[in-house]
Amino acid sequence: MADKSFFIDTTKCTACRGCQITCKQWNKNPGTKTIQRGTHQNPSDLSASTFKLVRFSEVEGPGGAPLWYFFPDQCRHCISPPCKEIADGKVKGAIIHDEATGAVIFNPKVKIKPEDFKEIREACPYDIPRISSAGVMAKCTMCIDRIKEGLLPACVKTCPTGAMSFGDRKEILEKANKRLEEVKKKYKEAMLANPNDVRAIYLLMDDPKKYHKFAVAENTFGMTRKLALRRIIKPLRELSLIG
Amino acid sequence: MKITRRDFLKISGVTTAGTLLGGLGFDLKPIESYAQELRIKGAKETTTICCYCSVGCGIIVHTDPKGKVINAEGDPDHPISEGALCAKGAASYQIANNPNRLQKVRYRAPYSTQWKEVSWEWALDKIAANIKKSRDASFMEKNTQGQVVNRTNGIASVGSAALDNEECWLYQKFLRALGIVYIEHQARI
Amino acid sequence: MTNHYIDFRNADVILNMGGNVAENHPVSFKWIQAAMDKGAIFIHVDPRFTRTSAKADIFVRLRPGTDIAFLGGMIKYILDNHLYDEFYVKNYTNAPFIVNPKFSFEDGLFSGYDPTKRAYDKSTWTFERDENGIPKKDMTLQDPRCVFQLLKKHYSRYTLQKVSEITGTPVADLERVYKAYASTGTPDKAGTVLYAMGWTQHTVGTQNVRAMAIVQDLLGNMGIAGGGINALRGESNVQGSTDQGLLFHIIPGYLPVPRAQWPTLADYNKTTPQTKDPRSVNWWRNRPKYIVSFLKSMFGDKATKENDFGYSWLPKLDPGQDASWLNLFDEMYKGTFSGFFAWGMNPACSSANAGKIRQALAKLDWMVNVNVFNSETAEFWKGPGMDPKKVKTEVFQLPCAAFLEKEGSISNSGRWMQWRYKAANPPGEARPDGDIMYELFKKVRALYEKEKGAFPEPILNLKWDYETNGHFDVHKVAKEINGYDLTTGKLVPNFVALKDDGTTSCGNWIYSASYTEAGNMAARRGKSDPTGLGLYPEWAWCWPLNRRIIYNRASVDLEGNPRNPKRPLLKWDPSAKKWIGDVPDNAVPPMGTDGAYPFIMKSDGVASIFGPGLADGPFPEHYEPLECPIEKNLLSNQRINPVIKIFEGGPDTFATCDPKYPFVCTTYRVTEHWQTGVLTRWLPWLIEAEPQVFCELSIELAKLRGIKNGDRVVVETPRGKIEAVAIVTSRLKPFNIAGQTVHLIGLPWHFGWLHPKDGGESANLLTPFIGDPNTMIPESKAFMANVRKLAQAPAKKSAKS
Amino acid sequence: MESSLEKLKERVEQILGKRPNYKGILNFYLRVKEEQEKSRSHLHPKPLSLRKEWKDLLSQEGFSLIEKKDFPIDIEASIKLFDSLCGVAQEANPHLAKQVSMIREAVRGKRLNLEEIFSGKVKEEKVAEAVGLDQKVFTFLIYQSKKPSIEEGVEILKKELEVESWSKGDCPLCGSLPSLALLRGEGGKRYLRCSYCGFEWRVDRLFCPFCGNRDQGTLQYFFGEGEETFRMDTCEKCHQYLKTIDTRVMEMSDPELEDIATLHLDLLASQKGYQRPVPHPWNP
Repeated sequence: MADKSFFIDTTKCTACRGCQITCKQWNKNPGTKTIQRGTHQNPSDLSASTFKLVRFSEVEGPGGAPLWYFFPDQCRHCISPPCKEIADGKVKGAIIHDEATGAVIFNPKVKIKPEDFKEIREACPYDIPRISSAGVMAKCTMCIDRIKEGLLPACVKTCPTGAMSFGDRKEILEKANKRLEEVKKKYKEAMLANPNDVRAIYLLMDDPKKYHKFAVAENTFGMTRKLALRRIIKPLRELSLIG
Repeated sequence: MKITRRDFLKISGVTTAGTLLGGLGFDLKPIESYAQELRIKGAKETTTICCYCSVGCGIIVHTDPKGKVINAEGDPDHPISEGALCAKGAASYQIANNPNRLQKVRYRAPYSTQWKEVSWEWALDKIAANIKKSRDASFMEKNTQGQVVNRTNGIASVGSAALDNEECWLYQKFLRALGIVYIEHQARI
Repeated sequence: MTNHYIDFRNADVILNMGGNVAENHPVSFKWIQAAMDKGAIFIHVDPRFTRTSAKADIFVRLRPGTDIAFLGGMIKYILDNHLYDEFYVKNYTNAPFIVNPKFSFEDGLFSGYDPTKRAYDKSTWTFERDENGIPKKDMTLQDPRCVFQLLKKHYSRYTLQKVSEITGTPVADLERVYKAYASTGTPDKAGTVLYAMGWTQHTVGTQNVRAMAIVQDLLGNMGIAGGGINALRGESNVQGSTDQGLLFHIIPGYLPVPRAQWPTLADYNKTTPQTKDPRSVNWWRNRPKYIVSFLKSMFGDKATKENDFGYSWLPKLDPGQDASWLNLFDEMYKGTFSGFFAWGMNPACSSANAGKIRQALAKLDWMVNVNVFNSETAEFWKGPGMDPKKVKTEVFQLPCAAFLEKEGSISNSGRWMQWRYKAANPPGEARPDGDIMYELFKKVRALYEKEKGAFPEPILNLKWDYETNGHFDVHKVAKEINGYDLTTGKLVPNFVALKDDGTTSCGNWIYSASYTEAGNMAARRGKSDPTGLGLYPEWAWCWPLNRRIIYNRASVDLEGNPRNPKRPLLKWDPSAKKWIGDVPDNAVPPMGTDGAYPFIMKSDGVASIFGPGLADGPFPEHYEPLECPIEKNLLSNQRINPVIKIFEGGPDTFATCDPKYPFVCTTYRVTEHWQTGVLTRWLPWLIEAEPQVFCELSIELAKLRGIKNGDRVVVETPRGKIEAVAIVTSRLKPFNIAGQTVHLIGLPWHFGWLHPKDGGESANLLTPFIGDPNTMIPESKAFMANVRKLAQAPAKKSAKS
Repeated sequence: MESSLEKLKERVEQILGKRPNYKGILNFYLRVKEEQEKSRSHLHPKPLSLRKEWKDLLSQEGFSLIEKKDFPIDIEASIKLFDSLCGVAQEANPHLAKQVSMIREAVRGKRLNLEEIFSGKVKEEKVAEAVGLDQKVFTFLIYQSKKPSIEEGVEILKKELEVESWSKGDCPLCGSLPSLALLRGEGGKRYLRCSYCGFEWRVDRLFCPFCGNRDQGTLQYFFGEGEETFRMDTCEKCHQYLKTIDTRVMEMSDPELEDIATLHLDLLASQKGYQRPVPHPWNP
């Protein structure tokens, strides 16, 4: 199976939240009891039972005019997932990188210690990993069970405006770049968020920080100090394993 | 369904010979056995128009043979909505499949603290009697100026923009025949 | 709507004002997007920045209740800069008409005001007429008494500076909007306006719409593709339910309801609009045909010429009696009614001053409530503050089928009558509404047959034969509405065939042609689009006569050629002597070739810039909302609309410039909910996304009140208070009103105590019980309130339940 | 091109994972595709000259643009492909093997002239009868051999076609009946796929393309549990059915492959008394 990717075009997202709800349905995640907390974004954050969340962001535009941006947040399924690098050093097999599709999967059978989890979460430049009260990590699965059967991920299938698409990475990248060109005519700041590093490629109209703190990775992509260190020593470790 | 003799031969031909060996000589027995194990569900599509705002989007409702809704989606052939539905329209499936739907006629007696389930027959008889009682007691043939008014002052009605046109027309006919003039609905508010 | 949803795509400038189209009519936004893709400008004018504003080219904010000032300024801008469509204004509007010399306007009052009655004597709001009774005109528009000059004079006071002081909209913003919108004053450009309850729910609601109608008349935007005045109505069939006469003042087809001063049919027919101008079609001249055909549909064979077709069996209102919503509930509150139907409605949450309504319901002997889900109305007797043991009202809750569980038609805002098929069976014992009312009436009739009773004639003589095999048959009613030729028993082809001699029947003349011998027109699914304008004449059916754009003859010149060749809606073919395009708004020849004026529903045949028909004046004038933040109307000494009816005493209290209620408050809807939430609060997917009442307020106000985002707050007015969660947002900003800072707060009105338990209460517990003088629509969009931080967080127990 | 074959293989694997029962016929399908793919790379069909009257005929009279026989066929390539496909068929099952040996014998004995068939001079059905071949097998092999040429023709013709207003049940390009329907796009628009040339055109969701029935009460469908992507739209008026693939739910692969891999649904439809107006190409 070929390398897969999502393309998430935020210019087309109207925050209808169909993806958020369908994700719960497919993954049999409970509809959580929510309360109004001073924002239309609900639930408040990703969690072990919310893998996909539409974030609402109000920011100030030119001349103090308000802007309102919508960001359907989910795991980016990184090309080289830092979460896995960390996790591999903790519990082998806790995070699986599916070779065929590129999906990054949290193994639901593996329990993680709170301190290990903290490190794993910190390694993620997009702040995706969450953990259940039972100590099991959870996040978007790329609907691996669906795509292995040739079906589209549930969120992509449900999107009414065409903001979400999914397919072979090559085609998705092409599509994303083509759309970016179109959008740039109207929004000069428009950009793709880390298209070469991730498999969930977001098209943003404006500065990523205006959408969400973790919309795009900083220059040191995925590099916490610990991770950088680990990378340096990794070849040795691997050698020692072989040896 | 009417099957002619010729049709029958064709069908039986397929089910016997065809199940064993396909037209290209492939053994279809494994496929046949897969087909027999598969649980088949029948369904039907019906077009309707969304019940929420006034755009009038088309919806295709999928129902099983028992009349239960299994899916509702936008009607791609509808010239206004072209298959699109908003959050509410898309959720309309949950109107049909919802444990909180009212399913029984309920009656609350004066000063009672609770509902009681009653039959349609009982409720409609009692409402009819109430209507007659209120109407007869409050009917005004002439107003204080002596003008003929022939109206029922003691009953009022509100509703409804949620009814179909035909029901709206029938409802106004019903109310006006009873002499009711306090007739209002959502359009006013 | 004069136009229809797809037609948005034909506009060059789209103004959404008094509405929030992207959130509340989401799918229609695709046609705004289609226009924008072709270069159209989309403008949103609103007190709040919403999801609609997020998509607009121009967003401008104004203080709630100041739309007339805003639009009056636009009228002045158009006139001052000569941006109006001169041909259109001269030929298709009453701008050249000479007005009665006794007509005047001074300090906020038109001539004829009687302060004791709080009403106008409208006898001076007339035109001068020649010896043939035809209005005198000055086609140069120079006569100081002509409508055009009076208009100019009236709005000369609406300077940019003055308008800005009233609305709080910066002058530069006003100019941006005026300039963009006025650019549609040329024949090759179309401007459309989309409005909703943001315009109607005011004590000047009707005049808000009128002000925009004047703008559209000046710019030549009526009767053209991409133009019109387009109300985005709130419910799926509120257009149809209005058309079918479910209001106190009209019977089906907008015929006036009979009144005591018209005791006979002949008296009623004297109200038929007249004209002496041979060039005015005056379609309403046909009223006698429609009322007689309606009576035949009511009483069938029992309606005869001898008995005035049963006219006396229809109930009559007293002269001047207003039985509209607010008066209805005021009477209920006073104990006038013993019985009440709340059919598919939830007034305990949907009505202004809902607290008064809940008390009023307790004064009934019995109430019938029909609905799909449980509601605060059905269970008012156990609501907050109610002691069931003290509530006498007998309540019947009848479960009904949902929309996809029955067959019938509904009419959207674009007047498209679309057929719905039955897809599923209703759950449990729920029944379609039609079946319920059909059976109920049969029971009432049986009682009158058996026991007699007061004035039984209308009940016993009512035509009630809409069943097939013992079940209610909706097709039979649909046919009754279309009408029959009673001499042949065939369905009439359309309302032109209707007669006033009792040989035809028709339940609603404007729906005549919807279900003919050719079949059920509303069920059609044809996709041809011969004009290329998206009229889709073979998709469903549209009243009247399948005409997709009303007053469409105003789109052509005097010879019948399209004034905008880019978007030709109609064209006269002189050789064939017929119109090509949309169904013409009357098939008469063009005006230049002995034809008639285009506005056939107006007795003078032209659009009314001077509109003498309304209660509060022939020109819209700015008045403050009943409850407002400033002591004085900056335009006159009439602070509020001088003819509104004020309910006094009991639960009806109001506050203006009261330091206890210092903030302007407005109510609205969100995408995820609908109306009082009866059809959305019970749907888990929707309630998860918008779970509770919120109160939106600006960062500045939050600071002033010490409120943090997410805090629980109390919002209160003299009528009630509710709790909400604060959303502190940059999308709301304080207004600068003549140097004074005015803050705004906003609430959704989708909630109620019944479900979910922690969802919060109806915002209508706060809204004032006051209405527009023409429509009596309550002023839910602008009133005064206070907001403060809730002293203590609610007990954890209730938050979890 | 290679990658598209890879994708097909991947999809076949997916299908076999769930429905191993299809192994024989799907392997055969892959082999056929492989040969067609090879053939496509050196295809030289004669140029197609489109006549203006055809377009007028289409837009004004509602006739298809061309007829089946008008597709320009690269005869040389088709003969070559035919030979390769015979090779594939020979290994597929005994029945095909027997037919292939009969075909080869007939060719050798000059009783069968492939050039005449591919140039349209004689009909393959007639030839099959004359030679005593299984007509189904022979027409299948001939058609699959012409397929790259036909597809090439469609690529050229579809640029000439504006079928916005074409709402009929037969192919606007070649006039054949559809073999499949596809639901596609954000709104689930329905496209019919031509049984002969594979062209796809948009039609209304709710009508029977074979008899024009629009009565919603007599249009139904059935599907297998867990296979909601595929549905069998049945018409109670004409007792025929149309297999529909909901492409909104799945990643697009070859509709023809999906059609084969759901032969079980055809068997079920047939048991229920419905007919497929155009025989299943892989199970004629």
